[in-house]
Amino acid sequence: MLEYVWLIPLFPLLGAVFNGLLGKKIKNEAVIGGIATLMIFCSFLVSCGILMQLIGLPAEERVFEKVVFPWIYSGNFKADMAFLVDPLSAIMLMVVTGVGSLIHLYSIGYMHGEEGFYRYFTYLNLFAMSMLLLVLGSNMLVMFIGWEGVGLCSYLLIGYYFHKKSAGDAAKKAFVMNRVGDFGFLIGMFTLYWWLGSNHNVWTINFMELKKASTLLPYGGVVTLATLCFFLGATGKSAQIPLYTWLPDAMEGPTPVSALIHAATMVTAGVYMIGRMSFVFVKAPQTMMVVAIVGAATAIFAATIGTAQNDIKRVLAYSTVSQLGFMFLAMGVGAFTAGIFHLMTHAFFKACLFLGSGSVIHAMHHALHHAHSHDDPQDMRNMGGLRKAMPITFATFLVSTIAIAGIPGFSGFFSKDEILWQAFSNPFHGNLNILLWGTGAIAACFTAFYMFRLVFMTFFGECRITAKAKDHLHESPLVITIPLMVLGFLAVFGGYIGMPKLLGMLPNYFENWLEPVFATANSYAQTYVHVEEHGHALEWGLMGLSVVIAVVGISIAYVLYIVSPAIPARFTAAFPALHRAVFNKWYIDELYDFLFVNPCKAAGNLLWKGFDVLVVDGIVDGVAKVVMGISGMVKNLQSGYVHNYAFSMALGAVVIVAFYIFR
Amino acid sequence: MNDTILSLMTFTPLIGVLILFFIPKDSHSILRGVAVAVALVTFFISLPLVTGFVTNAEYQFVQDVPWIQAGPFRMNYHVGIDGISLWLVILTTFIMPIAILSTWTAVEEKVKEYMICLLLLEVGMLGAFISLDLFLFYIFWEVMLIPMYFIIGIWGGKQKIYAAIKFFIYTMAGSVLMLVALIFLYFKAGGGDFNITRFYGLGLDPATQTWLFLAFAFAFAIKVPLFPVHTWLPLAHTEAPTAGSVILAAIMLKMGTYGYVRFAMPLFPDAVDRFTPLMATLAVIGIIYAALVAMVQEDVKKLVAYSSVAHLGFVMLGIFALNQQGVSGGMLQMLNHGVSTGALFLIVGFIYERRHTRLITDFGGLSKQMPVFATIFMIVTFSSIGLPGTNGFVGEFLVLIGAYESKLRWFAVIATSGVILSAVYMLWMFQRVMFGELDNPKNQKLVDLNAREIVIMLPLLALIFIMGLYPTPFIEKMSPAIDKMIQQSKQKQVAAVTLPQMPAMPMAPNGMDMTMPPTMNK
Amino acid sequence: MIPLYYYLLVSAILFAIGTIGVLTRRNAIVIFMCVELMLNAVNLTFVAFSRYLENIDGQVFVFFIMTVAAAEAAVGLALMIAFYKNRESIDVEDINLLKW
Amino acid sequence: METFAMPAINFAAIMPETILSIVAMALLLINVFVPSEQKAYLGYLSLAGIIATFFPIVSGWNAPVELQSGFNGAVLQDNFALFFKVIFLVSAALSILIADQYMQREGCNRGELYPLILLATAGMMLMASGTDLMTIFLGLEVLSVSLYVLAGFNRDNLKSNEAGLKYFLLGAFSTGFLLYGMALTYGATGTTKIARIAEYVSTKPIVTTNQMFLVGMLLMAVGFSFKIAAAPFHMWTPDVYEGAPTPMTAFMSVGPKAAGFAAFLRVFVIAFPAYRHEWSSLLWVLAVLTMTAGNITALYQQNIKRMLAYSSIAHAGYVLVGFTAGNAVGTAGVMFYMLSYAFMNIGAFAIIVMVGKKGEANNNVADYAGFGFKHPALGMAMSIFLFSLAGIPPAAGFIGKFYLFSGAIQAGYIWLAIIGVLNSAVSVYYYLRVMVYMYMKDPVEEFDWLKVTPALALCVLVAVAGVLIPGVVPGYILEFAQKAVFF
Amino acid sequence: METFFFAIVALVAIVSGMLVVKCRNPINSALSLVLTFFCLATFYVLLDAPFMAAIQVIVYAGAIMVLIVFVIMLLNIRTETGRRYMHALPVGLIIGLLTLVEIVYFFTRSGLTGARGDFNKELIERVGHTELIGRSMFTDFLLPFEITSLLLLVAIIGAVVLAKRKI
Repeated sequence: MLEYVWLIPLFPLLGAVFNGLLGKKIKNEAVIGGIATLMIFCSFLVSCGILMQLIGLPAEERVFEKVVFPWIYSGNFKADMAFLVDPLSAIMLMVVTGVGSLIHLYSIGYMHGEEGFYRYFTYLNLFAMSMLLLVLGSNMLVMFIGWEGVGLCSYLLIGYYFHKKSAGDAAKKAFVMNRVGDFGFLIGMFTLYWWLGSNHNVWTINFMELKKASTLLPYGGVVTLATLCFFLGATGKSAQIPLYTWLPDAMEGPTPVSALIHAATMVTAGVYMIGRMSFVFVKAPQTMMVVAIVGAATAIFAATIGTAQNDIKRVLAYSTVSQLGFMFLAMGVGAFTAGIFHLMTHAFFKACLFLGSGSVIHAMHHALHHAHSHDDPQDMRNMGGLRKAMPITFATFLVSTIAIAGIPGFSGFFSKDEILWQAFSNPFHGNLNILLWGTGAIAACFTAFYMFRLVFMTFFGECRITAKAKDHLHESPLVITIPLMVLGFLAVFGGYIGMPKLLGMLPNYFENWLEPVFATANSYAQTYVHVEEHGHALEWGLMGLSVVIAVVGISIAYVLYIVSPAIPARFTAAFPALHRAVFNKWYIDELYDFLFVNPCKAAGNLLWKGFDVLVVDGIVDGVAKVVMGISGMVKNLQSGYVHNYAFSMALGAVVIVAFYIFR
Repeated sequence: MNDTILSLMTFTPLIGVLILFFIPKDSHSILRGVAVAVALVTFFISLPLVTGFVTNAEYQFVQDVPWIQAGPFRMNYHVGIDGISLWLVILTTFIMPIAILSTWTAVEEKVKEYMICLLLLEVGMLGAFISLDLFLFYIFWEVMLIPMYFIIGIWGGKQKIYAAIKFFIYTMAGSVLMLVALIFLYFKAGGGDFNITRFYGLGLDPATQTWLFLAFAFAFAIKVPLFPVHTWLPLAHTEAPTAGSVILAAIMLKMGTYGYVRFAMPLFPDAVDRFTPLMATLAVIGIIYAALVAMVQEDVKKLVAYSSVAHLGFVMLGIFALNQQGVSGGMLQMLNHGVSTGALFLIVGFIYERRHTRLITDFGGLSKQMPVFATIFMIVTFSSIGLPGTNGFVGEFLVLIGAYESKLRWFAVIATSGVILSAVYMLWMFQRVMFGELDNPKNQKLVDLNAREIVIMLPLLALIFIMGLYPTPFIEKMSPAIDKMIQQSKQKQVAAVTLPQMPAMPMAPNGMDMTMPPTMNK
Repeated sequence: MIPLYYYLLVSAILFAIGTIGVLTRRNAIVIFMCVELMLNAVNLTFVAFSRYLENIDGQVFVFFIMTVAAAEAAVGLALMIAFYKNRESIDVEDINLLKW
Repeated sequence: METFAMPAINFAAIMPETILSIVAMALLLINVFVPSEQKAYLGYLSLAGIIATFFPIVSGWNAPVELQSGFNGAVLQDNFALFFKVIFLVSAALSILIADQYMQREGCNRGELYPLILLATAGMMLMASGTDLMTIFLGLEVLSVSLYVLAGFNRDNLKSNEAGLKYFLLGAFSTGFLLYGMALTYGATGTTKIARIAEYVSTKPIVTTNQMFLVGMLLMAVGFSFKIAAAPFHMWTPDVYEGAPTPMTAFMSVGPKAAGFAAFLRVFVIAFPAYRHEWSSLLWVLAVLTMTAGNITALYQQNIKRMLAYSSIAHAGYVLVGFTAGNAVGTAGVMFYMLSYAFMNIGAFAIIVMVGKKGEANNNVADYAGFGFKHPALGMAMSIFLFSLAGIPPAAGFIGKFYLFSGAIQAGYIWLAIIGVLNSAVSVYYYLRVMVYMYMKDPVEEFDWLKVTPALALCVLVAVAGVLIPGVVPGYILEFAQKAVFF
Repeated sequence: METFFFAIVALVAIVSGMLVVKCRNPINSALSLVLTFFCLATFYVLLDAPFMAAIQVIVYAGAIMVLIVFVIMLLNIRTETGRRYMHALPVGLIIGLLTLVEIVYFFTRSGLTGARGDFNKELIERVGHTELIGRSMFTDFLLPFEITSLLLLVAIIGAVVLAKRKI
């Protein structure tokens, strides 16, 4: 089966090509959507096969590299089009193809009747293909294809409603921000390549070879530089501070896209990349610290913003940012497994949440449409009490929310708690740990708060739309709800494969599974940190604490939005500035416009009108003008009078002779 | 066959010109047909070059016949190609038919003269790429200007005359200095013939090399165009008819970079060593500068023009990195730029033909009206941005990594940030043209691309992906030649013969070993 | 016998006078006369040299110069007449149709 | 009384001059019987004479020295002279070809035209082959006097009168300097035979003791510079060229210049090797001044004849570059360039003759609007001439420039060469301007009056051939030029 | 004595030369030019060149000047108004004087270095100046002599073409 790994990206590609070329002819949505879903599902099956086969192998042999064809060979630089299968990529494969197939399926229902249906599925398949390349890439360059490819597809999908200006802007913003990240990625790659090559004559960008060669790398120094660059790439792709602003805007895209790209898969690429290169990151303690801090900061920062948003998807978007922050926190504290674990669980419940919101929006839209009302179907202030109207959506949504809030027994709990514990107990950052843990904890609290705020505003209380529209509210069709249910199920039980040893009911399959991948990294870690043992009591305590935190968050939400909905209003009235700041996302977009965008345009104008036109052309045309001017003057010497001519001749003669007198 | 194929290829268009002379000037379709046919024939003649090319550093398909023999001078008709010129030649023969096809409806009057100019242009360009004799090269180099001058000046836009003259004199000013340097070099080399291989590794003292390099570099820099002397390009591009811009961008600009790779650098290694920082600086400035300026352009064509300044900046950076990656990246980037920017100009031409405007503000939401066009446009845009999987990426990446591992590291870093900017201006333009509301009524009755236009674009699109996903054949054919070139450009010899400097003062013959003081009495 | 230099001096002076005349006079004929004066200065130089070098070539040259002067006089005056016919003047001030 | 030593008369040495003079005189007689509207036949006869003149020239090539020199060293018809004689003949022939139509149009087609041209040509030849200051001077006078007449030939046209008169006055003035120079040289060396001057100087320490010699050289330089229209002695050129009848302008822009260069070269290179450094630095300055003045001023011109006049000044500058170099390459360059210049310039003038209207009308650059498309063939010919003048390959003009500048560079005058090429870059502008009008402006005229007589067509054809063939395969002619170098 | 005579003649020559330039009326200029010519003729006699003196008088004073005067009469040219004359005078004077100064400067730095011939007083007296001239003209300088014929021919044609009323 491993031999056929190349099929995995191929299927979606075929789907994309098929739909791209023929989709316009085939009007039949069933065929288009069917083909697309089928293709991604095929890759899912292959991935399952591969996973099985890997499980079959002994732990140390679970690495397989497949060279498809040589891509760029130039001098000592070699980059094959090659795929790497190891436990890590296997996990990702499962997530991407699995969640992917569900969302494809969902989309068939959700996108029903959209014009450019085929375009949508082309892009979606294309995305799946790029994502799989990213995951499977056995060297940085192949990964980079995927890396940019997903960026491209997210550009296309965000700009799917291209006639909306906001969509176009969001798309461009997303791509450019990602480009900034890619800049980092490239520089990081160059640095590693060049340093290893010039110092140890190991010219490679292949992960496995790098892993072998990583013993040659020093601690800190150039590695810090390289890893920081890589991390910049990660922040771009995974919407971390400072490059997170594109993700909320990306909600301009169709909801399934948000679910697939901006929650489950693409945005986690950064985390995956760090995991993939853990052995390098671990060698740069400073970078680890930066990662951890940025992660924690993003987690709390985004969470705060999330509390004040009224657009259902935007709330989810910020929560995604925040959750990604958790993952980076995990990476930063060396808890790679936990990070990847959270990545997976998050993929489940966040996808479920997005799809749920999608289903809600779908319903709302439908209802408002019938009611000829122009209210925003995404604005939670228009919703409320939907639980009766759409029970399945409500149920799945609720469980996912509980999961993300971190209530024990749900997938989110295991992963997030693990991260918090590691943040507290990791050997890397010394006293910083408390801070990291604290931030994480508060962020978790906020998460619980705004997620339940969302649930309460959407599904509880009184329905705030016109009665006329209300009659048209009803549950979405099966093709939409089936994925919801599957994901809901996963959101609940997906976490059990990674249950902490502490609870000891099940072995931590997940950790054992990934252990070989991160072995090297951990071994490096051993060399400069000493892991001090923490008592179980402490761990228990913290676990309890995090539960309490979650509950607190939930109850606050309950108080504010069920018991006495008046308070928020009063609160905002009390602190208008604060609320406005939070509501306007701390004005970060404006800041960036002020700092980067406008200066660039200004510089462009200046250079163009100022330098190009004035200086360079000024000189060029100036010379021409001067010459013409001289010409105009010289020609006047040709006065037409004989004695002037004679004079010039005589003068010439005199001067010539004089020259030889005085020479 | 092997030794005549190059000449055959080069002068087939000339035969075409002769044929065109005898076709009545108002039977347009015949004229166009013949022109395209000739261009295609040329292309097919050029194909055996690829198949027959043996991958090594030698010049191949060489033809060397004495041409001028007078006094001390020996000029030969000495042509041949190696890995460096091979692909450029192919690019030329490949682009030409497309360019001619693109004018099918664009040019309605004076078709005959137009076609003649195009074919003459092809002769000039091919000749310049295959010449192995400096003098011959210079001849072709100059010959190229004439038809281009007419193409811009006669069939151009509003400012056509200004643009044409500016183009001509700018280039002329550069190349005449090159002529002086060329002659000087010749006498330094001690007469004989102008075969470039004689000039390689000629132990000139650094001072002389500096002067000569400057002269050559200036001429080529104008053609590239390198940062401060690029201002003729946007003008020429905007004013030229579509085919003109396509050829200008796709092929003629390459003359400059090719000149560096073939002449300026291998001939004067010491000078190269000395001027690398300067050239790299200019290249990098060009990248950033052009990107910034492109961002604020109102005219699509001008924007694309500036974008090609940026791309050529990458090329320059690559070739001055002077290592396998850098140079082959540069060479690839030349080809890529030829393909994608050529395609971009064609695209601009398409909408210009439909709307007779190129102002971005006049467009918007075209995707709705012309989906096929949108798709093609998008692919080309992304290839020009350098998205992995398209041709643009491979070249850019190799250039950057090459520069990074050479001593131009920091330049590489800055240049990489150009990658971001390129995304900004291209996507912004794309968005403003293709996305948004289709509000302008004129745009609402736009028709999508017709068969001919699609046929024009297809080969380019194909190349975009082929070169992006499987560049190996291109790289491996050129790499031996590039290795050789790097060897020549890196060697730093002390001046074998100590010769006096270039005279700072005008008069007083300096005792060049060539000077034969004439015996006055007879 | 008179030193050569005297002759040379005289001829030089005459030459200079001729030059001044050409530069200052307005009447084409007078200008031509001044040119004749210059030529005569040259003649004097030639003859003087040929005498003091005891070498006859110079005087032969003078002979030719005279011929030339005659020929030029003929043609020049003809030109002036032709010009005068059309312009009613031979003032060089008026010979200024062609300029710049 | 002693015996009378018969001079070493050798007609072979002056055969071309002889033939031309005889033909000229014959034409004078025939002229009487030819009605005024058929003067063209005289033209054809004179062409026949010119063609006949080619034979002694061809046969004289590489002739043994005793055949070359004659008249006690008054002439020396070596390859150098022969090459220049070819140039003169070409320019004369081409000018004669374009003369008739113009003269008809201007109503001054008088038969004396052709004898005058032939005699002028004879004068040039004497300048080129003269080795005695007297011969050179007299040849120059024959040339000048006939040119005065030719310039003022259209005697009913005020401009023509003016041109003739100006040329005459200034020419006479310059003759004064030339003669004074010769006189001083004679005084310093006691001979007028240039070869003997050099011998004598090489034996005696004249250079150091006798400054007179130097002044003599300088004043001769002034005299010759006037003939070749080198700045600052060039100012007569534009006026005369503009005023003179167009075919005569064509004629005198090439032949006399070439003759001037021939004499200039021979005298200075042979007679004044001792002062080589002095005169080469003098010529350096003159060259720069001439090129620059010519080109700069030409930029502004509206009248195409005047523009070409300035451009011809500039071209004299380029040729001076080769002269300054003073080496084999440079000198060969001078010869090759003058030859190709004959073709391209007279070709251009041929077109001007065609486009012009009666009374010197329609001679402005702007009058050429749309010409290129109204008359594609002529337009192309004109473009070829202009490109060649601008020195753009593949035209003879480029090869010529290449050779001239190569000479300069070989001699180490790098900066001179650089200034030269920059000048030619500047010159491109005004040549292109004509093409801009020809091709890029919409026609205002229909050019319906324009008629292409066989003679003109032949002239243009020959000119195009003479520009392109040497441009593409210059080898042979260059080889001749190399062989013609007399040192 | 001889020197004194020379000085007188020289003075006259120069003064009359100046008059040529000075006189407003062309006729006066012409006459003073004739005077100069006579002075030059005198010099030629002093220089043992009687033949030269003769043709100087005949050709110059006789032919050329007569022609000039005739033309002046023919065109009855009015005298110049002084404007341009005065205006150009300083410049002309400066240039002319500079020319003079320079030439003299160089004369003072040069000697009579030319190749000596056998054309001495004794020979002249024995053979006769005219014959000597004639001899060398028809032997050494035959070609130039022939060329003068061409020159004159050209002059004739020119004069006819330009000045003859109707052809």
